[in-house]
Amino acid sequence: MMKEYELFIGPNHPGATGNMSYRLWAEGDKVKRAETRVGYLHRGFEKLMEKRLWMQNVPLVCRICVPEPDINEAAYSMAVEDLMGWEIPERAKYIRTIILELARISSHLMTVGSIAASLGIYTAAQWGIGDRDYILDIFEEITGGRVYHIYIWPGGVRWDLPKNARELITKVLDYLEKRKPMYDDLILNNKVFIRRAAGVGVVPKDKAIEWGVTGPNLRAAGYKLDFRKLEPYAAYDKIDFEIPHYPKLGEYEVVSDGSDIYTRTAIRMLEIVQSIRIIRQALKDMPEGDVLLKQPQWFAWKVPAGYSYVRVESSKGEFGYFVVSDGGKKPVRVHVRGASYTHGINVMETIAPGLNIADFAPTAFSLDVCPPEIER
Amino acid sequence: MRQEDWSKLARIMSKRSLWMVHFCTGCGAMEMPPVLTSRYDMERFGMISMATPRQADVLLVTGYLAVKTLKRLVQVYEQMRDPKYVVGFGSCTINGGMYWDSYNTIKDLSKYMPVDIYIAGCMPRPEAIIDAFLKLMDMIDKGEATGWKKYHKYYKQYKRNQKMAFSYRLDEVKDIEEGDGK
Amino acid sequence: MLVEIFITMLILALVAAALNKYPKISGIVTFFASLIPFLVVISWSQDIGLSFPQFLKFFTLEKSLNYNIGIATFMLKITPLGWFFLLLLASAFPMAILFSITFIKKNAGGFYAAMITSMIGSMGILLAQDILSFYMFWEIMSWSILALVMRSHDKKAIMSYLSFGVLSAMLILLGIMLLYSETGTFVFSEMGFMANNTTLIALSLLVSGFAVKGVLVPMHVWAPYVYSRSEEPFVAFLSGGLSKLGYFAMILFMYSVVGISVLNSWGTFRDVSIFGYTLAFIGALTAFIGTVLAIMQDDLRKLLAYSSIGQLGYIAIGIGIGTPLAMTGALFQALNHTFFKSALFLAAGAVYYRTGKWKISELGGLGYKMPFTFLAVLFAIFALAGIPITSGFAAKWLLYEAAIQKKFLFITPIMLIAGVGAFLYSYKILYGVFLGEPRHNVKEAPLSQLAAMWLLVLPLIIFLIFPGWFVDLTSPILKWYGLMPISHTPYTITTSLAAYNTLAVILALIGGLILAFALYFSKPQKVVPHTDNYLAGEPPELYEHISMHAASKYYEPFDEVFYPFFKRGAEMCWMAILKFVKILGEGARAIYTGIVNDYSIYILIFFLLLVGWWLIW
Amino acid sequence: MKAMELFSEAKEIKKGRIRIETTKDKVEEMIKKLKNNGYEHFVMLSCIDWIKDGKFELVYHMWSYKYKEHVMISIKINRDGETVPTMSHLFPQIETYEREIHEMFGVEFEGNKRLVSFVLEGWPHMPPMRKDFDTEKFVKEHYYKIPEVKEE
Amino acid sequence: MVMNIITSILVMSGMVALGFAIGMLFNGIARKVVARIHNRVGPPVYQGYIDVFKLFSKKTNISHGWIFDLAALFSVGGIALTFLFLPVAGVSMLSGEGDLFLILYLIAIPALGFALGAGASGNPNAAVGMMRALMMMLAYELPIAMVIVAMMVYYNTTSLAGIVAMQSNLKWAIGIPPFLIGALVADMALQGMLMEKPFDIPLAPHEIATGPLVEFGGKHLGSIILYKMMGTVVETTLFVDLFLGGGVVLNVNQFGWFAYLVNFIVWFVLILVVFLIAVIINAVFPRFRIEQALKFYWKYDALVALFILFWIFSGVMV
Repeated sequence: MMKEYELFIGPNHPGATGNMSYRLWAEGDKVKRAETRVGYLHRGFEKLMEKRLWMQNVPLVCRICVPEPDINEAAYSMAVEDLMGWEIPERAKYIRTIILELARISSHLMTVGSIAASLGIYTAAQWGIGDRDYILDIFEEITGGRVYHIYIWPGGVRWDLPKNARELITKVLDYLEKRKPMYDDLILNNKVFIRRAAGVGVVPKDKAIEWGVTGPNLRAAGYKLDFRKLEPYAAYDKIDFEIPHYPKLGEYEVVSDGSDIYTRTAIRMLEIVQSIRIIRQALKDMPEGDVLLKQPQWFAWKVPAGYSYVRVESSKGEFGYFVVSDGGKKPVRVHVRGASYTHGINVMETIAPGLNIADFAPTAFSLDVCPPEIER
Repeated sequence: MRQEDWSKLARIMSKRSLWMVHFCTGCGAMEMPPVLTSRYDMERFGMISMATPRQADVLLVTGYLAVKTLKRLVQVYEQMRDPKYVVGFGSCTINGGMYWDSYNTIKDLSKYMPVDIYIAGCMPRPEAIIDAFLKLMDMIDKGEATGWKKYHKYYKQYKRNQKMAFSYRLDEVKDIEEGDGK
Repeated sequence: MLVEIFITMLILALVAAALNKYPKISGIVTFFASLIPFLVVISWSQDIGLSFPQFLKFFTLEKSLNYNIGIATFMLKITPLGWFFLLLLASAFPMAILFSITFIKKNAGGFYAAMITSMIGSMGILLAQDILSFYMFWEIMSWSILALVMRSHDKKAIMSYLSFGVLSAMLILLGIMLLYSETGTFVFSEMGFMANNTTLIALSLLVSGFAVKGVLVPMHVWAPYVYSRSEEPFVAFLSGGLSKLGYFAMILFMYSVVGISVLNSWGTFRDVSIFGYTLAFIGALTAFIGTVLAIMQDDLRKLLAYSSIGQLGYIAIGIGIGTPLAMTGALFQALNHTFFKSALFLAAGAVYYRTGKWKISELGGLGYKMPFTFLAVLFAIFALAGIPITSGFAAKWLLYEAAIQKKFLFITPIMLIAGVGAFLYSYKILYGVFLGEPRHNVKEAPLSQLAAMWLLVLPLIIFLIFPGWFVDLTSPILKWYGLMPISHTPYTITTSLAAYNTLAVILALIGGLILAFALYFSKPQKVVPHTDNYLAGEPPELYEHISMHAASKYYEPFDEVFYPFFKRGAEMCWMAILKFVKILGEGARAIYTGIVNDYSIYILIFFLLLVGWWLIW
Repeated sequence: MKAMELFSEAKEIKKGRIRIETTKDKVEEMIKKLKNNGYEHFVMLSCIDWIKDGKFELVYHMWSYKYKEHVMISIKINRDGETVPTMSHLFPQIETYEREIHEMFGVEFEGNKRLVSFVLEGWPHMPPMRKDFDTEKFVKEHYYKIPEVKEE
Repeated sequence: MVMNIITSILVMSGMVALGFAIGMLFNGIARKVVARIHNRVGPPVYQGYIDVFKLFSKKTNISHGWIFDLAALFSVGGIALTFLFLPVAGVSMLSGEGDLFLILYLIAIPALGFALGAGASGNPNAAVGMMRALMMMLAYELPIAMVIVAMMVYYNTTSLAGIVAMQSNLKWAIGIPPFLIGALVADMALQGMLMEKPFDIPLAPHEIATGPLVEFGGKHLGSIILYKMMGTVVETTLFVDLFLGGGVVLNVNQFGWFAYLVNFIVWFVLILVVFLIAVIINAVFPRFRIEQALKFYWKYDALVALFILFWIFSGVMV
């Protein structure tokens, strides 16, 4: 007779990070074994994209990762530009940077809120999601959509920023900077939070790269690696910013060693600060000019044959698009590498044994597992 | 008091205390947090999200449904207690929306479970969601939100359709066992 | 007449042993034999000053019996204290036998014979008025227990019982010898002596010897092994009945033989003798340690064994404090423990009888399959945990009151926390065995087993409503010791600190339930199986089997916090005692190796020789 | 060492992107070699259905944080009946990629013990990512043919 | 005689009804306060009444058998019973018939009933939640038991009504230095009793999907929620009775019905304040793990309580 009992975390469970499920075998209060179960959100994007024209795919790709859709648009556009051999206007690069960083802030705010909420600070989630809405307001002003923007296109961005964009964005950034100490008091400097989060759900440093951990989770493990610096895209090569990484956690006292819930949260909080800095610089340095390459016949593109792999640094980690073209009107293959693919399945399954049931959901939230990028 | 008065009172009360199932079936779930939190605050109307279907009154289908999710959704729906209401969220639940030719998503939710109210859009704005819920409250007040009765009445048909979708093959589904749902 | 009763029981024991091949008939014969002590107790009820109706007086028995042999006098006499404990044993004993009729299948004759001899020994202990007969019957009782423990064929259990039995016997013998050398007489009533250090040592030796039977820390080590390896009806009687003999002996020697004034002369703390205070503290410690260890167990019998240790600790607290409140509380706890622990062990036996499993993590969901067993266990657990739905609460309440009355600031919180700990392991039994995922398709326990359990649970419910009746029962004892019985009516008990009205509780509970019911009834409802549980939306039909019973390592976080302390503590205790005991055990084994089966016959022969010797002289 | 220096068949398709075409028996060797030479981040395993040639192309993507180089090792196998040895012992996440490709394309990976269903559940038809699986036709024959619930 | 009984039964049922009403109101107030902390409007304060009414008006009720049903009965019945044994604003309904020990054990009746129901559903989430709930109980009982024993010894009575009577004329226990610290210790324990963060471990939605409540719905959930709501009133009243003189400010013999009115208002304000402190702490803290809670109570809280015990001990000895 089985000694362990089974717990399902998800799909219909507050501790599930979206529509996915973890099947846990537990004994007492300890997880013995875990299995990630995905496929609840599978829409067959890659199949659908093979059936659509290059341009028709733009509205499709942004649906792949819901909390941060812009990186999909950016990566897809960059892949197409790469195959086409286009160089996009300078202003468009800066606008892309601004949009991507705004998206990063909104995603991080939500993630930090969810991590805190999964440990019980619902106030943090309420604040985080409430403040994220101000960024969505900016998006609405710029692009017309709250969540899905379809703003970044192959060849640049759809249209220029509105006239009052600078004031709007600066206002929100000022507000966020004002709010940050409150978040710190509530979450990262909260003694109970430190007790719960430090040293829990550790991704060991020596295994992190081998397991395919990327993004903030990798930086929390102690690597100063960021694709915005390694392979600069948009306007990141012209902008000065820092990569927060363990153990340089700035004002947060280092209470843990390595990538645990606490450091992962702290890194995200610090990245928000850096994003604010990037946006301010981009707004200042942004040149005037066109934002979109003049390309006739949007729907009759023929993309030259070839292989292209393009990666962007999303709020969750490396987000890659592998696009293969045979010179036709439709892509042969678009393969999306979501950062959660490794975080959600392999890393979670490996670090789960020995975790407390109470710590399982916070660990999943702090790795920022997003199921739609796993199964697409 | 007469029976009708009681049920009228019960309807008035239950419309102001709709508890939702916490189930993000699709990308529409992204607009649920803003609706529930400080910006739009649905708790003003007594709406909160509950952890389990046993405790809840409203099933919110937030977006496209993979067949695998539909199985779970039916399970969740049947575990809820009457009266229960279903809200279809986004274009995908109406006709498949963006994924009209996807092999893995169902195209019309009302074939598989009774939907009381649909919200159009991809994705619907929070204001639209609030409006839909207020309409649902209105319907409950008037006694028009009778999807759960419909599910009992046409249980066999719903069950057959669900089975057809689950098996991915229409020819395999022949007979459906008796029953009237839970 | 007393001799005839002993001889009748002996003959019935022989008959039972002879009917070895027919376990059921043997059991029925023993059942009749087991009723004799009960009848005897009832018939004595008036003699010790209780106003029972006349028709309960079945036959007249002489109250005492004296025989002289050369150097000493053997005296048996019924005293209020002995009567009370005999009542407990005599009520638990027939239930254990009734249960065994269906339960014991292998080698039943020996089992029944040994059970009866152990009862004879206990009767002798309770009636003894001099040290020699006390010691003789004590040994008879101990050896017949050994015969029953031998039946488990478990080396660890036998060895631990044997070594602790020998230890206990040695301690008692030493104490007796010291007492004799001090006073020059064997008869209790003639032992008027001074308060000096020899008496203190003698009393300490005796009490620690009795503590082995009464499973007080640190003498408890044998109990979990023996309780968890032997047959259930015997364990029920051992834990429910025979363990009380240790406490009986403690009361006897502390308050009858030595006397309260002598105890007090060794020093007092808030009007409680230091000796008593120490005993109370050890009792509190026992309650706490037993409870904590019980929480950690997975084996149902081991859990019950540790919970026995925990609950028996309360009796020691009461005896130690020694005020009328405390004594009443201790006796009440002894009564409750006899009934609920016997019932629990029998229920565990019934569960084993149906499922063949002892591990809590392997059981589950029997509540719907064995509803009457479940209800009996539920009531027994209410009594154990002290929930005021059975008499269990009154006993604990009296002890708390007694401790607060004496301003015992440190014992009371320990008692309280041990009481809360009892909820934890009680729920482990309830959830692990009777609730949760149904895993066994079994029938309800046989009628005789059910009857045994329910007859044990019944007094708990009666004394819930009328705790005053119980106080009536104990007032002769208090009077005998020159203490004032506590003030009471049938359903209220009043102390200097507060009052407790059971009728108010019961009526309010009924009122509350009516209120709840009014809110509750009317709507039709649908019963769903556990397979339709909330599994975070996963449909169970997609899986072959989803294991949903979380009973394995149930209090795992608790274990994690406490295990380091207790592991070390228990280990050290073990090391110290085992080393000492191993030497004794080796010696004992050298004598007894080669005897394979059925110790009871040897014990019987020994006993016959003894009785013959006694009668001739 | 950089990939260009390690393998003669490597060719640079643009800055930081290197493509190696090889055969399936050499793959394990290559990945091991790359892993030991600074290409420690396994990015992903991708599959392309070249239906006209009757081939599947498996692409192993690896990245070196040190050299900032992305290597795509590409092998071609027959669409039907050809198995590929698993690489999941080299990087743990390859197991999941192989599981997905097995489900979506029907490629068999020898030695991978976990080729159980991943995204789909009870899928009775051809693996859906193959080019000859027509999703539009499937949708029309399946979902649109499920009848509406008729109210009497 | 008969009139007396009828009057007392009426008074008691009235008080129980009042207790439930206040409990539901508290639920609404708590949600409103938390909503304000969250920067939102929040539900109306009467939301608790609507929720309970709705739960009892659900059409079908799904049960897991008769043991499951026992839970609902015992929890509502048991908590009403406990409330009757508390002195409320100086009005002692049955509090003369039992003492503080009885109350401590009576609170266990609804908890045990609830535990039975949760276990009977067979859901592992419920079992884990119940395990945590029982361990929480063990954890917070130690400090609170020490403080209560200290008070009993100090006032030389075990009766709660007696303790309240000793504190009349505004000689509240909180004015005595050891019990001022004791009140803080007990307030920490109260946080656990009320299952508010950082001690809401048994319910923890993100971990075990509301734990024991996982299978409850409809009237079953309604009963349990009633129990929880009344539980807040019972536990805060216990705190107020112990440390704040039960809210008695005016002598009933002197001022008559006016004193009752004033006392009730004071009692209500006091329990509201005690409850709101718990709610505000709840809003800004994450929850502990269960072993951390155990360590917190047994290490820090119990140590302070032990200090109080020694304080009282030395006082008694002198």
